[in-house]
Amino acid sequence: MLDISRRPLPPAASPLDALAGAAKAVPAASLRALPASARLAFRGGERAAGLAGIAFGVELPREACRFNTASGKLALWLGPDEWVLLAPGLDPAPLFEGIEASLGSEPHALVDISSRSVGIELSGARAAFVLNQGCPLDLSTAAFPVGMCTRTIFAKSEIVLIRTAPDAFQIDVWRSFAAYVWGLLEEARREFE
Amino acid sequence: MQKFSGLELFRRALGGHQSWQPQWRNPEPKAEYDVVIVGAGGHGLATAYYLAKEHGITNVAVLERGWLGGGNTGRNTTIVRSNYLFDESAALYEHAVKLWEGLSTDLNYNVMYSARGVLMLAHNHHDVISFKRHVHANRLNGVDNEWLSAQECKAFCPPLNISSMRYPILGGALQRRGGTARHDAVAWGFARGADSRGVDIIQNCEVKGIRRDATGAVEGVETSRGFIKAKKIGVSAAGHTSVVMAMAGLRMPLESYPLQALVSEPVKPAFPTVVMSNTIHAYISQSDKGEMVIGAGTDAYTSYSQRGALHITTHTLDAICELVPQFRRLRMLRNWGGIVDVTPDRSPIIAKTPVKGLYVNCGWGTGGFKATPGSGNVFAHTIAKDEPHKINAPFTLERFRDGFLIDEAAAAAVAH
Amino acid sequence: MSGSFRTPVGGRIDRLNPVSFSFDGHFYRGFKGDTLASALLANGVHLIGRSFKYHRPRGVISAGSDEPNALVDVSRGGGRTTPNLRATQVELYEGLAAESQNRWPSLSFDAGAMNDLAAPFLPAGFYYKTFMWPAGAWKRFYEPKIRAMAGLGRAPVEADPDRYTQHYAHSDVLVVGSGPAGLAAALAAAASGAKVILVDEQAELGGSLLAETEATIEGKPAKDWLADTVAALAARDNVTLMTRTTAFGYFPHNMIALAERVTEHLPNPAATLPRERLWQVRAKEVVLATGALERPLVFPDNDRPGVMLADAGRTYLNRYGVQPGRRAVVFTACDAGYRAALDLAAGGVTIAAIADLRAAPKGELPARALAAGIDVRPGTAVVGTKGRLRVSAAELAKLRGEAAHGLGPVERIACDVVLMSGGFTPSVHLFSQSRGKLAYDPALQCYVPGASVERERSTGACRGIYGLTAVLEDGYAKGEAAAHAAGGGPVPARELTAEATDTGTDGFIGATPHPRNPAFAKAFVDWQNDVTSKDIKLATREGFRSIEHVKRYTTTGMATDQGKTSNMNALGIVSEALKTPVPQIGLTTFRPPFTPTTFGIFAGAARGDLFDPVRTTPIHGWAAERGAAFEDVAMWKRAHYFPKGGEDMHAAVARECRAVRTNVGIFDASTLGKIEIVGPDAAEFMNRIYTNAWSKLEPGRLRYGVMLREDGFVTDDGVIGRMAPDRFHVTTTTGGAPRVLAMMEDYLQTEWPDLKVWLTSTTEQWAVIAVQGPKAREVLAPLVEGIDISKEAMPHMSVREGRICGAPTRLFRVSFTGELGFEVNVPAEYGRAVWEQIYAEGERHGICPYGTETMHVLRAEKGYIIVGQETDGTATPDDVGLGWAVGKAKKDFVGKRSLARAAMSAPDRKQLVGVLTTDPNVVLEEGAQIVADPEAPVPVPMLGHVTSSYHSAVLGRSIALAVVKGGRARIGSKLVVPMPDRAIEIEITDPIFYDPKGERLDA
Amino acid sequence: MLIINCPWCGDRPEIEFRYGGEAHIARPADPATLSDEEWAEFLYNRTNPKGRHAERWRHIHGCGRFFNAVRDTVSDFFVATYKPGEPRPDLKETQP
Repeated sequence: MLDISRRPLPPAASPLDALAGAAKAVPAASLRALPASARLAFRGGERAAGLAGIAFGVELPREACRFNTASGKLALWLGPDEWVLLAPGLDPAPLFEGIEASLGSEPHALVDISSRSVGIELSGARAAFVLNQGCPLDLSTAAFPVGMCTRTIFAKSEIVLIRTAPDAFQIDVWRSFAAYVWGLLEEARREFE
Repeated sequence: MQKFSGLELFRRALGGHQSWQPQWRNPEPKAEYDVVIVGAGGHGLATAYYLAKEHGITNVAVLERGWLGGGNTGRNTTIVRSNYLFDESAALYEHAVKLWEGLSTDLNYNVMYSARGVLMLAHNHHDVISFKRHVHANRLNGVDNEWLSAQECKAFCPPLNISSMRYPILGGALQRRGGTARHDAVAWGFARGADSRGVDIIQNCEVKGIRRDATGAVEGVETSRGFIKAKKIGVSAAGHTSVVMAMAGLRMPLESYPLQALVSEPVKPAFPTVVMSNTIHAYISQSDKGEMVIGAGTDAYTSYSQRGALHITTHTLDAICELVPQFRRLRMLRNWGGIVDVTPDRSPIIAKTPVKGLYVNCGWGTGGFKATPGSGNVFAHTIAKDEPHKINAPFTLERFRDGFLIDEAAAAAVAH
Repeated sequence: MSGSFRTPVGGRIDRLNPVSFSFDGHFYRGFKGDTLASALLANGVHLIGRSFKYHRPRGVISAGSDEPNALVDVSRGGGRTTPNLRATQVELYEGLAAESQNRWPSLSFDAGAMNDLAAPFLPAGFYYKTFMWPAGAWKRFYEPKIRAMAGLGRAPVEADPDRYTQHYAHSDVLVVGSGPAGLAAALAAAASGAKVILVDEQAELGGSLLAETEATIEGKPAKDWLADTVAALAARDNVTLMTRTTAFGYFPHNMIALAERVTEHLPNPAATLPRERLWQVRAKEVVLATGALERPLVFPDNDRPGVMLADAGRTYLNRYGVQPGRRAVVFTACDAGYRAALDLAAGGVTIAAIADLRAAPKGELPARALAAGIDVRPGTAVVGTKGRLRVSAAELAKLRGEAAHGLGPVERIACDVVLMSGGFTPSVHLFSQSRGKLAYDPALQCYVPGASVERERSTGACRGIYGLTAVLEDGYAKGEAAAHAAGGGPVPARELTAEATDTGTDGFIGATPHPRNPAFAKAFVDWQNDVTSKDIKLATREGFRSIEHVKRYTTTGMATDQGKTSNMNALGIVSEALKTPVPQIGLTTFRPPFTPTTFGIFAGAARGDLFDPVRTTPIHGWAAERGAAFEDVAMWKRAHYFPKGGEDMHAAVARECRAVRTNVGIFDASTLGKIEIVGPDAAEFMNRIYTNAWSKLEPGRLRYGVMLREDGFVTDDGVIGRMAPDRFHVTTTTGGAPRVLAMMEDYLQTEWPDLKVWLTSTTEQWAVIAVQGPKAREVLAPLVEGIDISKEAMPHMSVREGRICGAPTRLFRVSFTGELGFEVNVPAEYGRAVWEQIYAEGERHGICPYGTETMHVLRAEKGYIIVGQETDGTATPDDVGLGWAVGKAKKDFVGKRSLARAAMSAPDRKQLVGVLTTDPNVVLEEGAQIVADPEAPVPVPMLGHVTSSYHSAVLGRSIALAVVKGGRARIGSKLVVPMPDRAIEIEITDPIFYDPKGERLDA
Repeated sequence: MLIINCPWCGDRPEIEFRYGGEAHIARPADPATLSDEEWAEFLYNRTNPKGRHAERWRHIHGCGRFFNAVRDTVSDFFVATYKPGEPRPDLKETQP
């Protein structure tokens, strides 16, 4: 890709811009739209995963449904040969090229999906309760500890759910489903207003 | 057969109804029959009835594992319509509707065929084209079906929500001759009619095997009540067809899925017709007793458990509440499941099989009830004549080998 | 009579909190803690409803969710109207307004009661035997009459404004029922440290203990023990206590569905609260402590208001401080009747007599009744009652031996309440729903749980254990076992001894003897559905031998109480009529829900925009601001057209079409499905999935791909770009994206796991802006960086990467309009900004935004198909003119073998053609059929149908696409589209109407 | 809602999965050599047993992987789940 641009990047927009601006403060289940993040889908075998982890700066977890994190970046296990590399606030292009370069001829697939989804943070004492209004998983810290991540269901949308603290979750959701997920979360936390 | 009529009812009331005779006998199986029908659901009983009535074959037994009419006949949502797209299907279901229209009189049993109309809702452009294609094809096939605008849908069924919803209604296809019938009465009416013509209905008699002679032709059935010899065997076992046909060594293009239905508590008349929405997956009518009768598609996996998952019910009812938001406060009274046998093209098989003397009527999926009299009628013909009636001639097993599918599902994406 | 039946002290009602309410417009007072039933009884109101069929006056029979009779309509105004609520479960709140049902003009004078006189002509199943003449009269005449008479309450007519929510929960041990067994189970499980949920349908925990005045547990009065136990459980972090919560369904793999009524008992619920909540609880272990239901006795006229279950009478007195009457006759087959009589006597009610079916009742309670001077009559039956709207007397007769009519003379005893008890039936509903097999216990004359199928244990009365100490011990043991199985810690031993009078296990099922003519006496089995013992006998006489048949023929057990009070008695009557033991008659299936459950909780928040996700593109807001009309395509909202100044769709689309053909148009194609296929075997994978060949496609080039199902029919299509030797950018139809990806994953993972290739959905990564028209290049040229978009450098069907408006782009040169065209892919967050900049640049060139309708017209002018419109799942590639896209030289691809079947090359297959009406102003209806001879007799042979039809602005006439049998051979011939009012003449043409040589594409 | 044991993610609720029909029906290596009968057998005929059924599931809203399971179609209880490529477990030895 020729990367000599005389123009600045155009203004970015998120489907949550208006919704997040209008959200009420509900401390028991606080909702926040997360800032933009680089997201790379990485697919490949064991050796490729090892190389990719080194290039990304976060080892790719081999344990199912766990994430590793370092210097603000997250490597999420989503499947036995599938990871998502999250780098909040970073430009995906250099990350992409760095990992590609490090893999050489090792079979793998790297796809930039930075724009595919948006991030939502749900935190507070009732965060898990609110999530369980649409998510069928056991969200007790015993069953879904800090450090766990997985694709799952939230009502009629697929999400990636990440537990970053006992009372804090990140939700990664495809852009066009984000308003729906946000709306349902708003509905679900109303009783804690 | 004792005649049923208002006058008879009045006459016997004076005697405290002590003089009514059993509506059917409870016979012991004979050693041999000309025809054994496996399965005493509506289709099997209708087959026996028409074998006796139209073909004079009365040495017939209908074998039933449980109690007659206890399978899908007694579990379905009783919708009757014939506005199918393809010529073959339209002919088959229209044959059934014509029989429905005279069935109470024919059987001397009030099956409560209620032509209150079946309205299928269109929520997007694809639905609109598809339904209009149906309307035009049906008209040319002599099947009533008409296109209604959204406002006309509302006028025909005032409780409907047509606009303040996620997928507003763009119109609908209405078959005015469609409607409902009383499911139990259909089984009982055919049973009584068949029994009175000499057919033995043998309940609590499970078929365990199909015996074949040296030439491969059928010899009879092994049952929980012993071996019963039969010149011909007609399998009408719905969800259990694969199991029965395996006894004759045949593999079938069938999968059996749970299909759930539910009713609300009874309320005074509040819903005048049958409404179906395939786009949001639900259908609803109100029974004569006042219950809202509601159903949707099958569960996701094959099963003989006769029950399904709660998440199917939640999706069915969220669709119903979207269509009729004032019913949100009604309450579910009963929820149950049946087992439906589904073919790859969602059309039935009513045919001879590669085994001599073995005939099969199956693959009705979610739509078998509406065809009951027509299906029994042409299946009886197929068994009696050893060749299909022209109406069921296309519904062969061989169509899957040759590719001559009758793919209503693909063509219309409409639930039956 | 207001308040006159309220005892001065006692009960659990809150006497400091009086509550006023209305029933049928009359105002009454009760207390907080009352149910509507207890408050009405306290006011001397027994007549609460009319029966379903005969409209007989009916009162309260029970004190709980088994109530068959006392159904009312409760309204909070507007859409907040709920029919068919049981007065025994409706909690009183200030201002509650209830109305009786199924009566006209009034409850005490109901015209429908004429049906009772006609009852001889309305036996079970009468409607199957009549209303058949004349043909068609059923639908026109009889059915409307029957329907108007049937039904109970009225459905609300306004949309329900209340909110409902849903919740998934998990527990180690779920205990259903908070009577003594359930509490003991919860205590044990809680002590293990396991996560425990205890649910009860009532407003308070305690079950039978709530009406207990005499027993002691662990040395404390039951009331105190209950309070202490509830407090102890509530104090634990690992225990969740839920009241007003009905466990209504037992689903596979230990998922229990609960309905929690959150606000129904509140006078003014907060708007933030949901009315009800559906809980889907996954429990490692379940303890069912659902108790037992008292059985009524089936005797003539047992349905008069004032006839109620004995234990219900006791509950009204002990729990609610209400005398069910002044003077009671008790009819019993077990000691529970004596317990009720003794409690009521102590509460100031005169016990006129106790008629006991048993010849020689033994045990402590009968002895105490005798000692208390109560007129106890062993071997005696109540054989009838008197009274119009309320029982005024009971008729008793002595039983003589075993003979059916061996009865002594009838004695009439005045009373205003008849208490009956036929013993208790274990509440096995949830156990049975769990698919556990029931076992008949001949000693108890009831079904009890057999072997469990799920990880479940039944405890206490629901498995036939009676006696308070035994129940508590069983509950504690089951709770401990469940906790252990769920991985809980050790449970300390605890002696839960109780002092209580045992009511024994006697009982009766069936109909009790009476001297009346059995052909005419009305002894009710199912109160709500008006099923009498003679109806059941009629069914057996008519050959209905299976209990399922009897149930369906008579409707017994099919009312809103689902036979809680009636099922065992019906079995007893069938058993006697057929001279067959009960277990051989079978048992009807217990189906969810346990009690009727509000539709709203199943729907939850799914309404309107939360019914299904409303998927919108990054450019949606721009279109909405410009007044675009939208259409639903799968879950997406797509801009349909952009009307200007009052234009209708036709005018807007004509303008948009002209703009694209003459200048340039801009279209939001973001909803197209996109899949990135990456890996060294990417091309091989493409070869196997698509009909065409991909190996030789150069990077930087695009190709149109067709995809079949394995059965040979077209399932999707799209333009695919090769970004690199090992990377394809695949596009799919909007609706087909999930299906296509799922199908690709299926083949890749299960058939070809050896291929080194991976699939990633990128549908939402890219916003896609189609810029189409002769001036497209001029519009884009100044905005693009790093790409030479000249005709020579970037020919039709090529792709380049670079930047546009500063954003990275994959720029496709592709056209679905037949014009020079580009599709600009940019990361989604830049979609709107890039769109706006292109639009601004384009304004100098007359750029026009267009919607899906214009897109459809333009592609139809070019004869391009839309999968799902020209195809319907029964079309082969050749059928729709895509035979050229099938790689004949390829050995295999998905669907290839099926194309070789006989039917796939039949001469009369429908083929894609163009259609022109002879009258250019007639636009055919999409879906219209095509025939050769519209005058042919029905069924008219049909040749095909119109798949797409539009007015073409650029051609100045209508055009259509169609699939027609042998269509390509018919080009140039005339056929007919028959409409109801006219026959439209058409000519079959080539499907390409505009620029057939494709010169504009290469501009 | 069934609980399904994903070989990678463990016990998860049914709504995260998609059913994939009967298992161990391999696509013929060279379909062109098959007769119409043989092709129809592959395409359409299914065992559809009442009892133990080997079937495919995909953890579509989880790890995305296809896997196989043996389930009793009468009780809906799973006997086993296993990764693709692994043989169908010997069912006689495994009790529900």
